[in-house]
Amino acid sequence: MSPEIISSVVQTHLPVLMVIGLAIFFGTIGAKIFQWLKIPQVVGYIAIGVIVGRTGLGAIDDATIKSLLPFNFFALGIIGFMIGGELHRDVFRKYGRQFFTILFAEGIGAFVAVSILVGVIAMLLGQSPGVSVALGLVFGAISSATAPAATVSVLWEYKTRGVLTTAVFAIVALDDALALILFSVAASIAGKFVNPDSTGIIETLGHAGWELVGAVVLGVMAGFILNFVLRIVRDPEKSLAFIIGVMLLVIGSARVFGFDLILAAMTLGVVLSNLAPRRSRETFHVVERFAQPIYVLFFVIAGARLHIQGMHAWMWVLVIPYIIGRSAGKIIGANIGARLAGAAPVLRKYLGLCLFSQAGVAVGLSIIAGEKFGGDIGIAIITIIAATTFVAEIIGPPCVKLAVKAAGEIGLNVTEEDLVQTYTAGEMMNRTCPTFTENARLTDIFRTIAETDAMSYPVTDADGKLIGIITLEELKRSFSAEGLTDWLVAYDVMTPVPDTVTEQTGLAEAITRMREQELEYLPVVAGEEDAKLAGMLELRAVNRSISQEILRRQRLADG
Amino acid sequence: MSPEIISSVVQTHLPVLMVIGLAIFFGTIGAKIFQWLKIPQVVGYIAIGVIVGRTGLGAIDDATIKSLLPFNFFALGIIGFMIGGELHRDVFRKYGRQFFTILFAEGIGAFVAVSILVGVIAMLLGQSPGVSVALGLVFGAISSATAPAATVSVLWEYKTRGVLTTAVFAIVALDDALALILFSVAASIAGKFVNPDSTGIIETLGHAGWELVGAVVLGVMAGFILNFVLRIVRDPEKSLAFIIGVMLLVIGSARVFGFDLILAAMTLGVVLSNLAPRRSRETFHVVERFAQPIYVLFFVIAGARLHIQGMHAWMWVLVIPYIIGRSAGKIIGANIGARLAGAAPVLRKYLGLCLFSQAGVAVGLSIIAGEKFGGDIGIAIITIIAATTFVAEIIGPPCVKLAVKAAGEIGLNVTEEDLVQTYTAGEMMNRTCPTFTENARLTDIFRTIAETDAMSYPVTDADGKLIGIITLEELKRSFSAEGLTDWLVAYDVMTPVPDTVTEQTGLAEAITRMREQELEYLPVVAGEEDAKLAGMLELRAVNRSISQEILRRQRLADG
Amino acid sequence: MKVSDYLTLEHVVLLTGTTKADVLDELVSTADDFSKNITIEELRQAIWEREKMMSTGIGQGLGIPHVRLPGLPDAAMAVGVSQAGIADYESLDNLPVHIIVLIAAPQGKHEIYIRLLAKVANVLKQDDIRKAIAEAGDPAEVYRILTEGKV
Amino acid sequence: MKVSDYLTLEHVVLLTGTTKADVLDELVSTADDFSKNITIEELRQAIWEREKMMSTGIGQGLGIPHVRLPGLPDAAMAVGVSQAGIADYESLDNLPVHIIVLIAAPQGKHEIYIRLLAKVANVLKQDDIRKAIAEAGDPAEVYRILTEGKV
Repeated sequence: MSPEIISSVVQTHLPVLMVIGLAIFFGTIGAKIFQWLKIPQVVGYIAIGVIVGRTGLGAIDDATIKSLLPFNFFALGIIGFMIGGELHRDVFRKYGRQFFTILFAEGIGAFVAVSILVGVIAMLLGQSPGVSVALGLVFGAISSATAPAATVSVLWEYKTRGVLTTAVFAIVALDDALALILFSVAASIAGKFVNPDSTGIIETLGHAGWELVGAVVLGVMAGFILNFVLRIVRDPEKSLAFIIGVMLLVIGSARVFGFDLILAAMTLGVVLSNLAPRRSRETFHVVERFAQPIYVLFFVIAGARLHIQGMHAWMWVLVIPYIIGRSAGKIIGANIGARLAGAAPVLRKYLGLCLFSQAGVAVGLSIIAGEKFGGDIGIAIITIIAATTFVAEIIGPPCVKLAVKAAGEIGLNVTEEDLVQTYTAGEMMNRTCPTFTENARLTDIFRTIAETDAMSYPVTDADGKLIGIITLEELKRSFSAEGLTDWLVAYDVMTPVPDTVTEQTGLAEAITRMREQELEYLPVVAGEEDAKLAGMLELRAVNRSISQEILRRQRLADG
Repeated sequence: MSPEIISSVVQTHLPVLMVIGLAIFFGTIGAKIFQWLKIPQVVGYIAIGVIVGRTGLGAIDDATIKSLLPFNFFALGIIGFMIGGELHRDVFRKYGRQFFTILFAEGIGAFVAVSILVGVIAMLLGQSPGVSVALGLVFGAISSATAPAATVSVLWEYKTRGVLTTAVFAIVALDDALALILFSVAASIAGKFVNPDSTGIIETLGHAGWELVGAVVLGVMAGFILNFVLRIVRDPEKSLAFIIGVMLLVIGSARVFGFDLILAAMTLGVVLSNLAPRRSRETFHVVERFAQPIYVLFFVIAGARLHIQGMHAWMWVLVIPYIIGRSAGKIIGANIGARLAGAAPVLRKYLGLCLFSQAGVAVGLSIIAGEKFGGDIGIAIITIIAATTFVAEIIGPPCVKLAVKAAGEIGLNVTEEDLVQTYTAGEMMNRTCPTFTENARLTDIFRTIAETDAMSYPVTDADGKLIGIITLEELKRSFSAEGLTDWLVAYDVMTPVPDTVTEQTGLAEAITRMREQELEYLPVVAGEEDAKLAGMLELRAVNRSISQEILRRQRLADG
Repeated sequence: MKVSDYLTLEHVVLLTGTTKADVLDELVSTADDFSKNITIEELRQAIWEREKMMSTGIGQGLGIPHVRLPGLPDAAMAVGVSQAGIADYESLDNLPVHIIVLIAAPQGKHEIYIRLLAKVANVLKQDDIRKAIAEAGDPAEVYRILTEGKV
Repeated sequence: MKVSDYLTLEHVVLLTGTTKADVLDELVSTADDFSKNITIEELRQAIWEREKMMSTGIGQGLGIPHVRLPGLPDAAMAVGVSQAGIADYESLDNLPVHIIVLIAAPQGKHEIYIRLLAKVANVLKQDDIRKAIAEAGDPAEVYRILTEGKV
């Protein structure tokens, strides 16, 4: 570490840590507020970014954003990887044809709608027919892309599951590729209109092919390597470092060779989840936990990067038709595609609503187009796409929420831990468990126990107050008590109450207490000060109910 | 995102992602190899760093290292935070005086030994008495610092626990502060020898005070804020983003205001773990998991930064006495300190061995000293400390391992999951569980069950082959069978064998199978093809044994 | 729980055999409608496997062969009466067996199995009932006594 | 398990009282050495609490008051014999009670408690033993019969 490094760090790099810290800190607060407002958290992150970023306070400046770009690629890579993990072989097998049909229809829907609207308005604004057609084609191609990050973030937040969720994962994963192809064709044709000497269609198509095919090849190779390594290193904590290492290599290579980053990372995820479906589940889970703070920062930075100052008034004349054309094109396209493919009604009705998000790919393509056109038109393209991205990132996530809510897919992807959090002991207890009064005879106790399923039985006094428990474990001591069964009573064979909860106690806490005390059951009483028996919470029955509820939701989701 | 940003990224930033990916990927491999060689993994990370870094291939260049500096601060912050989490109030209460005594003794031991050795040799090398004294003082002060990162990494890897482990945590956490104070005094005095106009002792001491007091104040404030937030946001995954945010704010602020970074992060950890000892345990656990890939990268980069080219031969004449003096000073100092404080014998014998690691603080101080002296001597100071750091980082971790091994503290900090991994079903099964032959009468079964503790009993045929299980759950159906007990036999009331394991089956797998099938027990048979009963694995008994073993190790560790 | 839930008249027979093997065969041969999943041969083998462990001759002229069979849909019974008595049944009290009640139950319904066994045993522990059945000479009468639990 | 493990001669008394309350008091008053943790008053209350649920007069002139007390180090017994008989004991068979065996056990030793109860009940179910004890008139003799389980 040379003195120059030290001093340069003090001058330029230190603020970065502060910025990241502030971004994550306030981003999380923003998300919390939006969560209360029942708006997807991701909008909260982006909003905080907008406030502190270029559009707002300008606290996060271009230099900081620039220095965080590698980090951004990393976050995008993780998102791509996680999406890949959702695309199991049987999804392709079951829905492959449907999803590809819808994908083409919604992409081309947006392309056609935006091309026509923008082209016509450009002509009305006095552009030459050639430039108008070119602008229409370029905007149309850009409009076909959907940004996966904010979209899937909403799906994750609301723990959705079902055919709509699956379709959204598959389509946002793949329509960047479609957009790239459309753009390379459209840009070449548009180029010819504006500048007859521009690059030919074959060449740009070849370039797009390189980006896509290269990404897939890279992802597949890395997937096999990672799978091999994970088969050896089994400790999930150790393997996390390896996974992150491989993912960074994929992202880095993709950038160096100019491959599509998200597609490469996604392919890695697809390969891994299909090579070892069971083992890789833990892998994706570990990455998911790791990625939480990274997502926050990513979206805050995405918000900070949004920039809508310096818009000329006339540009808004194009922004609005672009957004309307794109949204309508996607909704109608998805609807037509779903009809053609004979897909489920929820796809026809709601899929288009989930595809409004627009981010990196659109911005990147606009920059390429801007450079191609040059001059005022070039700047206009970049600025207009920036503005539409701004709008799309704000309205996109709430629309996704609306769609999955209407489709009834919210909360169907919960884990047992999630579910446990939502119940109280009172809701899960057995109200009608067989109960003995303190003077019940052993004969009757044996008979009842033989006829019922429980393993523990509460004993109450005459007023219904809980005074003890009869457990099989203790009761079996009385098996040899021949001749006693007529004159021993519950009071003689019960054990003391180990612990109680009330009906209001959270199920999670009750389960923790059972685990800590190695109990199979926990009596539920009326109140902290009121020992009146309300019911019995039985660990096994609770587990069974929770599993059944999970299964029920999965069935509901999987139709 | 402007075009300039995109292009600048392509040129300068992309390699960073590749470098990070390669560093983590090969660092993990290096660690794996060293793990096989029974050398601490951290040496593997550093070795890979040395190979690819400045000393070796030069694949990680200064620009990359520079761009990763904020990341480095982040990693140091996390390490400081985690160390803080180990320092509970009762540690201070119980050992506070002892540890401070040892801390002073080992720090001053190294200071004195290195000062004298280096001073004398400098004079022998022909330096003036003034310069020799100055060099002695400066090197002495620098030598008192111990780098926490690599040291505690070894403790974590080998899951150590005990008074030595606790002492190492406390002392590496605090002796940066001691080194800063010693250095500010020594550097002022040395400065007067070399240059009578240099900064006065009061001023430099004031500066050190600002660094230390500021760090503590910052850490305490942040700790209270974080604790407040964590009391509201209870979901550990959500809270991770917040914790990282706050930590980054602390690290960023520390750098901006010139506070000691590690001390600030450590204070944050101490405050959090003492404000909410139970709740924060999950917090530290979440951060620990998150930090794994970050540690790998941190140590690889630390290795890459080590630089021992360009050493003049005469410099080695100072390197060797520095290392010898520092090691001997720490060992002897720690020994004397432990004697004075009346500390446990393990501290007297082994603590010094754990304090060889040297890194960031020493390098930073050498740069300050280098700037102060200027000229050839300045460069010599920086270069010599770089070389000694190189050696210390390589020999330090193995010495820590040696010490904790000799002290018998390895493996005493295991969790239940760790322990479960180390046993087989055969080692944990009950070999003498009561067993019934198929024709045992119900009368005898009831009597045996009343007299024994088990909840499930295997039933075998005449050859000892397992043919069924008698569980209380099913047997209780026979409670009402008055008049049948003389002529019903085990065969009539047993249930089918749900699953079996062999003695060689791993305990972890056996437990997983019990959990999946909701079994409280699992019979152990002689072999896959041999149904001869070997014993019973009882979930409750296994849990009890594991808990007892954990407790035993904790008691062993806590004396 | 009533005996009539599990016993039909067709499964009550007057036994003609004189050895345990013969009469158990007679009884089992009435059981061809217990389940499609189980052949008479399987039932016979299962019964003999159980008898090998301990004879089900529980004394007082009673034999209660009983088995659990996974393929059975529900518990089922068959009753045979031998006026001559089966001397080689190996009773606990070494007396010949006159009344044989075959009880078969599926694996999962342990409670019904045990209660059916207990019910039958308790009914037949009554001397008058036992005597009336042994002397009835008519399956319908045996069926009535056994299901009503009184002479 | 033997009765003599839990019963010493000092805890065998000839009862002079004629009411259940009186004789239980007599019996309890011998129990001051059961445990330092438990006063005689506590033991008495515990016994009465149990009696309220169902009288421990199990018939045939026997009373077996029994309690579990957390503070007890081990199971302990006391025996009282009333030649006159206690008419208000509320026996299952409404006959006066002549032999009262007090059994107290700690909370954790359920098995010993039950086995002790069973042992005592089984020994005293024998008419000759019951008769011999009731007529013994000497604590040492009562002790001998009860611990040896024979007249």
